[in-house]
Amino acid sequence: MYQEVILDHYKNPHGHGLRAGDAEVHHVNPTCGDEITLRVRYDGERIADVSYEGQGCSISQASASVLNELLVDRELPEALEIQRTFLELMQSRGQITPDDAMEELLQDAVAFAGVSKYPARVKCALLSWMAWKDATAQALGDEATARGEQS
Amino acid sequence: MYQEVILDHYKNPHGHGLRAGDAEVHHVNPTCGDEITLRVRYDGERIADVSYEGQGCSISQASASVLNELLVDRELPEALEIQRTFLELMQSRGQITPDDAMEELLQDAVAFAGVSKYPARVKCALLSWMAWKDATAQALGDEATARGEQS
Amino acid sequence: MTEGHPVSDVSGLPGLLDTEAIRKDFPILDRTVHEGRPLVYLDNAASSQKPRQVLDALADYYERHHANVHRGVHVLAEEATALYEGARDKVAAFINAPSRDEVVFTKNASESLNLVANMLGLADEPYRVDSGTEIVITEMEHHSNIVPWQLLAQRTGAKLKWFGLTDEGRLDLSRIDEVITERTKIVSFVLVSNVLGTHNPVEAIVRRAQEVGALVLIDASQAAPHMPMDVQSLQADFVAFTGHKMCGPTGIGVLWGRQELLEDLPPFLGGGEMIETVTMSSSTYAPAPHKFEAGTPPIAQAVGLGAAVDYLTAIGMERIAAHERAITGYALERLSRVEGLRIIGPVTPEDRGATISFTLGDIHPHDVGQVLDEQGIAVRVGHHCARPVCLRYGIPATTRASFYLYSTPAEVDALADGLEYVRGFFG
Amino acid sequence: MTEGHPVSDVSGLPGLLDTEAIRKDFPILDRTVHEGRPLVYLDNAASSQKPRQVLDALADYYERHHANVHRGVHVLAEEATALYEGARDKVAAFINAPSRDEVVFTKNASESLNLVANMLGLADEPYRVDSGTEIVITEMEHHSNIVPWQLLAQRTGAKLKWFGLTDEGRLDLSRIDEVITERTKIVSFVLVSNVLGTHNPVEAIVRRAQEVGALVLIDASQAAPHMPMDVQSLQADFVAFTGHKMCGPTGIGVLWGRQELLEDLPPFLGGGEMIETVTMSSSTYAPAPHKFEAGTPPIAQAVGLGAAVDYLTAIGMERIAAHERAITGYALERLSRVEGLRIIGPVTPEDRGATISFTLGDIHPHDVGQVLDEQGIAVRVGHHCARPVCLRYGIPATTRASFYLYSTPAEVDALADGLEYVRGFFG
Ligand SMILES: Cc1ncc(COP(=O)(O)O)c(C=O)c1O
Ligand SMILES: Cc1ncc(COP(=O)(O)O)c(C=O)c1O
Repeated sequence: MYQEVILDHYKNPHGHGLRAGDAEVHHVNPTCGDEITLRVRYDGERIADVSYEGQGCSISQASASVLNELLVDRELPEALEIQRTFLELMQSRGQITPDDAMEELLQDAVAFAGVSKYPARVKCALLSWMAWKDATAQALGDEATARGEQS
Repeated sequence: MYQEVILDHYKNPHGHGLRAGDAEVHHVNPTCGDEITLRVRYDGERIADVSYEGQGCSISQASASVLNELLVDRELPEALEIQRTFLELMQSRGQITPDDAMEELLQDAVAFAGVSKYPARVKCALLSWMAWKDATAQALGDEATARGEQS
Repeated sequence: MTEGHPVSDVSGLPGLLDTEAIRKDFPILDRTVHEGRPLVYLDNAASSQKPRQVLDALADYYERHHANVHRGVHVLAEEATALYEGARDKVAAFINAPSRDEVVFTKNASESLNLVANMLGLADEPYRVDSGTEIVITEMEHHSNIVPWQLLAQRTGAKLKWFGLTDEGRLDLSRIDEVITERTKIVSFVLVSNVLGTHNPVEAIVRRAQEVGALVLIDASQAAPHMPMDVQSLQADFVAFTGHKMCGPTGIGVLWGRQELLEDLPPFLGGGEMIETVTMSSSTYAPAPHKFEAGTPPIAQAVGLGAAVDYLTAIGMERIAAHERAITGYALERLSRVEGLRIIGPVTPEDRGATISFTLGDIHPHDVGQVLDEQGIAVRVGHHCARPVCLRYGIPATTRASFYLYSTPAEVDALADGLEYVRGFFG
Repeated sequence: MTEGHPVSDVSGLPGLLDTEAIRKDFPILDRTVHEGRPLVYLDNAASSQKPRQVLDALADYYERHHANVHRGVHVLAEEATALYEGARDKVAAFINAPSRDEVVFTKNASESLNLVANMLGLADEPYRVDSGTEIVITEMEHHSNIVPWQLLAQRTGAKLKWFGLTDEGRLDLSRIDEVITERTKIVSFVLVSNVLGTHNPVEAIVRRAQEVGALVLIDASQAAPHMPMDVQSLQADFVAFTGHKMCGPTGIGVLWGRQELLEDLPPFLGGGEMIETVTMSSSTYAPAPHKFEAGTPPIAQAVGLGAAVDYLTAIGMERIAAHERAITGYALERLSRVEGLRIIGPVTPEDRGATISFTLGDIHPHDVGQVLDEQGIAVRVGHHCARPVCLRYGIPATTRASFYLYSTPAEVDALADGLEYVRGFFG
């Protein structure tokens, strides 16, 4: 489960720290105490920044770093597709082996495929992603997020 | 457990029915619903009568009949000794085999030795005996009964 | 026996299961008692026996997978959690629950029933039971569905009402609109009576309860083991049952409840995994079902119940019901021919389960039971934890024979013959 | 292994049990995980493993003796009752209870603790907890000894107070007279902490509680499995513990209570055998312990717990305690040599149990636990259902290793080596 890629992101996180944003959320995983404070800044529907600070295990930390790397500069619908695909992968209980298309879409995030076999850790990997979605809904309204979902 | 003697007492109970008395008690075995109403009449410390009425299984009915047969006309201390011996036999979980002395004292009541192996039925056999002791305490006062106990 | 229980008809009764094969699964049924008499176990309403498949699941759990569940990151903790939560999936499927999260594991049906009573006493409006409100039960309830409501009524000042019984052993619903009123908060009743065998009509009661906005709790302790259960078609709000009567281990019960209700209602016992977060001064609670499962749950027992559900499902609940109908019909007929025998409850097989209570002349049930036992026949005697039923019919107790998927016509014959012997013995 | 566990000293540690013989009793300890790695099970504070003797007792019960207990007149019902009540005798002897009737079987320690909290909320004076009265616990309690009191405080308006902790992981009793006052109705505290390992001083607390007439409840969940228990010398009013941590099955717990209290206090759950007599409008209750055992009890689980008590007693609780002292001393020393490792709780073996919590640099406990697991080493990570302890020491979670009678010095070595590997991995 601890892929090199994950350890790299853990040791050298991308975009770590809190910067200006349109909305801020604080999410906690009550079962293990992992916490994240996350801000999003939008430029229209383009993600201008995702900044964050938190404490938690390597999985939750690395996952936030990957999220930053993947989503910043994307348009919302595309970001939502990535989020959805990542969620699906994580909930697959190890049943999905990422194909080329998924690898292209998720990039470093495919390294988390192995985590999906550990139910106790799936929530760690999803913590920042849930926080991002929540912050986005606050920044742009539920509607934009829901619209993105259907696309 | 159903000795011939027990069945005889069940089918032809001694002294059944309620007659005049110095005290009356009503005892119930909540676990099986057996009930007895019992009266004692004393002539000094001599048991002039034990009359009773009730509903219940053959064991509780036969035991009341044996009690009547054994105790009527006895002096209290002797009756208490019989009661104590019967109690001991019933609580022996089948461990006591009555010897000659016990047989002489308990007469027909030794037939209940087998019942002591059945915890669920011991209370049935004791119902009338507990009622008698209670009625006696009411009629003569706790003190007489307690004095009898120590003898 | 793993698969395929061909229907046998050696006895000429339609719908019988292949009990010869089934009985091989139950090690205890080979036992003899009282110096070599084969055991005739007719005390299934009190508790059923357990098939090898369930015992194997228990042993395998303890020998290979045991750890405390939830929050563990090691292999055993993950395996134990998967097995425990997998049992929840199985039970949810067995009762056709819309969601697995609606299945709460308790220690027995009594805890399930008490849980609902206590939740309603502590709930906010519109569920709250307090003075000025009413609770409705029936006269044929098991003590476990009477005493919790008496306690709740005492503590809150609510009024306890009940449906009476007809001479035939059925619910008297003739005045249903007076019993269930606008003040009624909860109607709790037994689906199949553990004394009378009566299978109660759900629809009429649920309809009236819904009319007045009362919740409905169904005690399915004597139903879930014996017939297909579908909590959605029952349309109740809660359903309670118990593992040990349906081939499962002791120490496990189930409360099914509608999701919104389980979300809205307050927790009852506190501690362990039922929390979300705890500080010294306050706590928040995990979502249902965990909110209602305080402390280390009956893990192995849930796994065993899951195996029991698999076992019953493989045979088929419809087929088990048909088997019991056939056996019950035969038993009713055989017993009716025993002189002096009076059945307490419905005397024909319609709308009744495989439990038959009776009296035999004026021979006390304890004597009946004991003399049957000496012949190897295990029945239960007494008030069967439903004393008001005995009071209603003016008897101190009954003798009760109750059948299950492994019961045979030959066992019915043994019972009838045994009763003739009892009559002779005390005659 | 049936008898005689000669003390081995191959490792040079005094007081060790012959773990080679003992481990043969525990089938699961032969397991391998993650492709052939031998299991190093160090999660005993969460739940212990079960010896063959206990599994055999369970199987024998179900295969030969099962029936519902009490009130049955047939052979199986009598045997099951004798086994169930026999287990009560064994547990009573194990804790030196003055009377067997003081032993109440519950489903786990959490139910035992909730039972006391609920009884006191419903009790008459002088026991009644209501507004104006106080409840005292400590900051090192398991959630199961926090949440029930929070719920009780909310429902009754009583005030919840607690003893804080020193930096060394011990109770801060310096202001005991201000914490336990004339208004205190109940003091409930843990005998051995499941996070810190701290063994708390009973006498000082009991003395003060008795001075003000408060009841004392001791949570012995982490003590009963590991040391001789004597409820009389503890001088508490109630003692709670749980079967699955002491080689017994899941689904069984114990509440011991002083007889007069159990007689005086009201019942909590209603139904089944807890009654004396029931009519539709009111009931009277059976004497303790049955008053507190509603519904079909965890029969097989009690029998299994009885077998566990026999097993532990045959080895000897004194010797088990000595073994664990030796292992704990060795582990404290070995762990103190792992760079960056900080023990949360007492760092020397005095007055502590065989549970050691720690942090490792700033590597998150989840990562520590997971990488240990990959090496076959099972520890628990998180707040261990005692989140206030983590808050107190300013850490989100700990890694916890906990030992039992089958733990070996080699397993301690595996842990220490494993932690070095974890450091390298994330370093
Ligand atoms: C100190 C302590 N108290 C109470 C409990 C609760 O025990 P159970 O989960 O068996 O109810 C535990 C164990 O989890 C514990 O360690
Ligand atoms: C109708 C009914 N309800 C409730 C119960 C209680 O079940 P348990 O004793 O498993 O709690 C029983 C069984 O005894 C029952 O027959």
